[in-house]
Amino acid sequence: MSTDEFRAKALAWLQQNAKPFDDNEPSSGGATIEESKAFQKGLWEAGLAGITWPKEYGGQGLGTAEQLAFNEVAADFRMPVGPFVIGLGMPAPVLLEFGTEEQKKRHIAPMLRGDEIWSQLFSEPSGGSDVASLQTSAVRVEDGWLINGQKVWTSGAQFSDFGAVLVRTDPTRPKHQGITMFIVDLHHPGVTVRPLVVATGDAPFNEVFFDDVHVPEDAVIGEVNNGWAVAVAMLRYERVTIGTGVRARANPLGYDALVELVRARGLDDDPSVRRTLAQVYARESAMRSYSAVLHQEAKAGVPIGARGSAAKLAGATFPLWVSDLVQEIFGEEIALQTRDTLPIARSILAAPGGATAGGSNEIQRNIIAERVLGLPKDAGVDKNVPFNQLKLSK
Amino acid sequence: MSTDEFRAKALAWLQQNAKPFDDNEPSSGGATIEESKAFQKGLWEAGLAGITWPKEYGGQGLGTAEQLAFNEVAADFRMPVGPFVIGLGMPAPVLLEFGTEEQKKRHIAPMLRGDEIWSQLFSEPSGGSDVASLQTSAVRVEDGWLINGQKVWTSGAQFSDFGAVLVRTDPTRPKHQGITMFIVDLHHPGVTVRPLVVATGDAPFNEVFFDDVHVPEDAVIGEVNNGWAVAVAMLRYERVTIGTGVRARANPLGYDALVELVRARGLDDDPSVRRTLAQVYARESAMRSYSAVLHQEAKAGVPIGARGSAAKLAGATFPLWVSDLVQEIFGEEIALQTRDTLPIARSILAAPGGATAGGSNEIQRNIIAERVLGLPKDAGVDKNVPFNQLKLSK
Amino acid sequence: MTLIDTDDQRDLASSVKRFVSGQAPMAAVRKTIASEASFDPDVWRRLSQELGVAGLPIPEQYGGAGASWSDLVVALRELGSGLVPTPVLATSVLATGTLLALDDEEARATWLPRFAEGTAVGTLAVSEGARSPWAVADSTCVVEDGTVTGTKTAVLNAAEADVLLVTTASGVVLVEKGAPGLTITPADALDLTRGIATVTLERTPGRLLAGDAAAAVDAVADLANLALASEQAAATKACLDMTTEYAKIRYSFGQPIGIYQGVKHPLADIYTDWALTDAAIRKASESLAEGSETASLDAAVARHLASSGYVEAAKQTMLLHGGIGFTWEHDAHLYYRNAITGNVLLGGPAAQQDRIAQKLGV
Amino acid sequence: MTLIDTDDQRDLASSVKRFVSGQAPMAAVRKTIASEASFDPDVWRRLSQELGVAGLPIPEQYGGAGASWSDLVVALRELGSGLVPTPVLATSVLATGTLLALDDEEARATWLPRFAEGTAVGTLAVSEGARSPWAVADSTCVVEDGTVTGTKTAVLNAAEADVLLVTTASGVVLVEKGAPGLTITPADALDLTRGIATVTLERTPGRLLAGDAAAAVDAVADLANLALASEQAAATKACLDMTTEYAKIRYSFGQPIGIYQGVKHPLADIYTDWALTDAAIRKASESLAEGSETASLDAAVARHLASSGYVEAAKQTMLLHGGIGFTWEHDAHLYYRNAITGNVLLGGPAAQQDRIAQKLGV
Repeated sequence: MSTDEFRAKALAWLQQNAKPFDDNEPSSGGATIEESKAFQKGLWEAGLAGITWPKEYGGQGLGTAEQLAFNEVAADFRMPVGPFVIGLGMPAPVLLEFGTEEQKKRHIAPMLRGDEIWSQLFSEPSGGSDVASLQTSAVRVEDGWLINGQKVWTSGAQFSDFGAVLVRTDPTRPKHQGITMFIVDLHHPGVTVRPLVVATGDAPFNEVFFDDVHVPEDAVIGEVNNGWAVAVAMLRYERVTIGTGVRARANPLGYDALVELVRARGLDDDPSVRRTLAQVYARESAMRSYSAVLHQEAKAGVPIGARGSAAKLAGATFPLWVSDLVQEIFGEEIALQTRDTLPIARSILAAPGGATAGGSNEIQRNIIAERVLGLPKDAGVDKNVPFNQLKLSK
Repeated sequence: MSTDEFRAKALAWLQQNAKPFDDNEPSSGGATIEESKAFQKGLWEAGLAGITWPKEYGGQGLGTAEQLAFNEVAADFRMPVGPFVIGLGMPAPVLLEFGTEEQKKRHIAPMLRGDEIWSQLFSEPSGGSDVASLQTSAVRVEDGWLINGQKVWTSGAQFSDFGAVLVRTDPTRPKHQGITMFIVDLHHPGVTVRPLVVATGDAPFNEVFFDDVHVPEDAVIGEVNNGWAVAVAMLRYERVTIGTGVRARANPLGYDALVELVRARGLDDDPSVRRTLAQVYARESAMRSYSAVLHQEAKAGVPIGARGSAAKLAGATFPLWVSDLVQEIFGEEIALQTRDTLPIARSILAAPGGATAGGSNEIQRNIIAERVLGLPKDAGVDKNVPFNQLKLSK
Repeated sequence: MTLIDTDDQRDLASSVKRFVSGQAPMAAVRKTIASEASFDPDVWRRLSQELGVAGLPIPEQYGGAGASWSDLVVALRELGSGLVPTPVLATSVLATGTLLALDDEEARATWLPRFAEGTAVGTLAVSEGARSPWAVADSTCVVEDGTVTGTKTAVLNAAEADVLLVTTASGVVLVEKGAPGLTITPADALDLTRGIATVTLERTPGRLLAGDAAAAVDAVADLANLALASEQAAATKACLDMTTEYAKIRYSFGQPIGIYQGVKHPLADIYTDWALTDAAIRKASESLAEGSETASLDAAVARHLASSGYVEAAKQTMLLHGGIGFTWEHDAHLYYRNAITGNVLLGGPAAQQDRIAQKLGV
Repeated sequence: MTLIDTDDQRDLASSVKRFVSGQAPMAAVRKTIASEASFDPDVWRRLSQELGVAGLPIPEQYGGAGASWSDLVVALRELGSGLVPTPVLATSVLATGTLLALDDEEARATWLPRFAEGTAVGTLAVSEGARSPWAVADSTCVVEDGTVTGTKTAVLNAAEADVLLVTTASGVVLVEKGAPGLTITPADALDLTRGIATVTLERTPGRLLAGDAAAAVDAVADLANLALASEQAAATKACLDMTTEYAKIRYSFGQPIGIYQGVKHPLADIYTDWALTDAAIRKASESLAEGSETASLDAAVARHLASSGYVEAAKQTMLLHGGIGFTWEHDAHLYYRNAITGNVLLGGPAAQQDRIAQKLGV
């Protein structure tokens, strides 16, 4: 099948099975888990899931050209695949890269078929941007390991079947060298998932507690005490996932949404409001252009390196900046959270969290300074010290 | 004589001998060195110089009340004492604190009488905010020391008779422990003073080169290798000197000057220009209020500690911030440097230098964070290493 | 002009501070937030009766302490620092300030004593939307046959108010709780520590008060600016302190995060802006107390700096706390909500700058 | 739409880069600055004749390369990076763009070939002050009896121009060097690398050119925005690179200053803003080359971001270099002067935002 034929096939299936994207509808979809599972199964049955992945694990064994063709076509459809984004975006490629033959056979196809939902469990309350300071521990027991501790900021844990969990397996080694990644069955009775309410009042994440959770020996992804390398690989996949933009219209702090409200209030006559909108448009438009440049460079084989951090930093600081501007434009309406301005107010409250997810702005600035500009790395005090001798947050 | 009588005496003398301050005149005075010397001599003869200093060294032996009374009265007069500000503000009090009896006898009275002009020579090209990394060296020779090296950012060196010069006397000790402060006769043939042209095109500072400059043993202020403590004391006096504000009208980037130009152009009808001016006024006014608060607290015996650094930081960032705003207000006029906007353009160019003098903004922020807020100090890598094993700028 | 607290003010501050930590700590504030009420009436009554906070600016003849506005400012500092939900801004600043600035002895004699003892809540219904936050001469509220008709937005504590002072083009109208045609619709307020409502009046009976309404509202705007600024600067300082403490105990990469300049420098900037704002408030407070001709200007300057500085400080508090600062459990968002609300209430940033320019005579 | 340089553009860029480092390095720029001239005619002639820079946007029929504006943008990047003083903006963008957008074959045939070979300098005299930087319909310059009378400000390379295109309410008038009544007063320009002058015309003979002046000037504004943005973004990058290199070799407290977050973070912010700006310029460049309907908008966006980002980067370059960055000897102030000038020239920040809003249809 040629790429064009593949594109046509994908388009035909999507037209049949998915709703076209509508900029005016909120993006949050609203499909149930069951609907998502059914959709994912359909995708797979149509040969549209795991496009570039090996056939032996349930993939389609096709090339990048087909993947790009699918992405292009799919951009116009609302696909209720939310619950699978993490699993297929991070644990699955990591399993393909680091997993044993058995692990790949056991998990990849079920994920593609929509039968298994996965989470990623790295962050801990005391860790923040310093993920490698994690304290959740696993000790060797007969037939495997016993995990105790707590993870946080876990998306989708409440409906996930498995988790890729990063755990400290040797506290006498320096922090990066005593970590192992495990496959954990989240239905295990020792696992407690609790919704985490955030500043907006929503609970988009979970806290996950591990209380004597037993996992077998073959639950290790990669090697024991080599989990940091696996995690770094997974975080690289994460950055790709985060980089994928949301449609502009969906952002209440974006130009499209703001200009609509401004017009509805007749504020488009006010020169300073017009100038503010111009600034918002300019930066938003440049962020889009920058994403496009990085995309085109990636396609052309130019290494992107750590430049994605600049996109992340720009994306994170944008809503924080617009937060101030909308207060000037809409004044008390923001505080009253009217039907119109409630989404704005919620986005303002969500912006600091968004800036923190995937590494704080400070971390992004360090990455840009060190890896893009080549400035010297801070020597660091924690690189070679045994973990159990390090100072940690309580 | 009561404080009120003293005040009256000071006022009478100033009315006779000094011109009242005129906000509309540029502040730069324009007196010659000879006129300044004569004025200073007159001040001293009238009993108005060295008010709180001991009589035995030429001071008046009076109290803080008299000093404050003088300051109050003097604020309304333009006094051509520029060349003496540094000597009387920094080396003189340091000599009083650390000098030998002979040094005090030899130098304090001549300074007060206007016979000796002094400079302070600490900064070096490779040092910046890290003053203690200085490389100008003195080696012991018969009958004293031989100084070689270079200082920079020296005010008034071209008309100074003496300098308080900070020099490395033992490079095998850690950086703070091998420094000595010397009294150097700047008329020595081995001393070369060269004007330093800055971004504005002016040369308000000098570079000073020392080429085998011999100084006698008794030129040491305080003790050999204890010069850093002396320097710290002097820098404390410097901060007091820098903190003394310039009149608002004299600042082309201040509200008073800007509103005049705005009115002349009829821009006061433009709401965004009005708002910009409001912001400039607000911050400038708050800076004045903060200075007043610190003054009143100091008077009331509340320790100011490092809070002066907040005043310094605010004062340094203010013109940098207004620099952007005036470009919005006056547009191409700034680039054309018309008669009206030339002072603005020069102030814009001078602002980064002003922010750097007396410690960069970054250093001020560190001081505020560490000494006011109590955040932990960076461990530092250079505290206990012998100076000649440290990495230095070229 | 003295810019440092007097001994009496220091005493007042520590009494209120003690009261806040004992009777209205953050745990109690969260309880109030979780309840239907927008403040704890018991806390307000005790603040008024035991500490005399409500009556500070009320003359002795009406049962108040007859203190100066700068004393109230000191009390507001402590209340603002702890985000204590009270009707102090509505009652002791807006309603009291309006009654004192108007010339209606009957209204004063009726309401000020009750305000002072904390048994009645008053408020000023003045805003008619973001673009008209201080509507008087341009008000669309109409007085006819002893009734008032119109809509007011962002009215503080309207739901709890025993008396509403409603600005109209004809003057200030006094409307009592439960009057016919009076509808109060609580807003889904961003700030969880303030009760805010929209008030509609449909031929609601009310009494037009004697006095120059425009002048009174202009004077009250100064009081509101100063009062809000005082609350905001104190809350800014609370945010700064909270974040500084956190930066000392939170470890990242083996060191407390407060050792990194990426944390130090924003905190130093917040401290500097706060220090300037605090000084500006002290200046405005004294100007108002002394009746200086720059009082309006100084109050607007203080408010402008306090509002914008607080928004920045609260935002940085959320950011520098990382993930934890983004949780509902953490207090950072309570401050951020309060900061944004204070920034846009009773005239947003542009209105504040316009007022400075106006008072400067630009 | 391709947003990365073509192979041809990469070649062009490296030729110009080589030329700059060989023939117009900073030492040569400083020599030009110290001289009376505002650019080195020899450098301009060679740039035009050996590298064909001047003629890039000029159609082949007039002796140019007939390349696209995005090719000129690539060359401007290299020239802007080194602050090379040339009349490229005046001649190849403003004058050439105006002649191409108007409809006057005679003027094109006379001047474009000379522009292309670098033997004539042209410019556009359009500004009538900060509030009227693109004066056409509202111009106060008057055409009468084949002469033009009025004053133009901030005219680039007016002193060296062989031909000035003067906008008037009646259209664009072509005035030649040395025409009677033409007075050129060089400004005491902040930017030491640009020649800028005020031009007064007193019944100066000139020829009214055929074509829609308003439309032509609007089109030229896009070209100017893109061209300036390209120079500015490149100079921003030069500032960033210079400061980054300095931060690696300058030691303070025993470590290179680039290790401190207080230095790292502002540089990371400058990099990020530059990266967005560079992308916006690539977008605008393509939009213009393709004749996209968003071309004006994209060009204004690019200019807005480039101008403000450059001012910030140049300011930080001075600051992060400490005392050394404040000396005349250091290049930082040359960039800062250039940055400020580019920010206010041909429409300052507000004008740029207004243009974006206008092109957005807000």
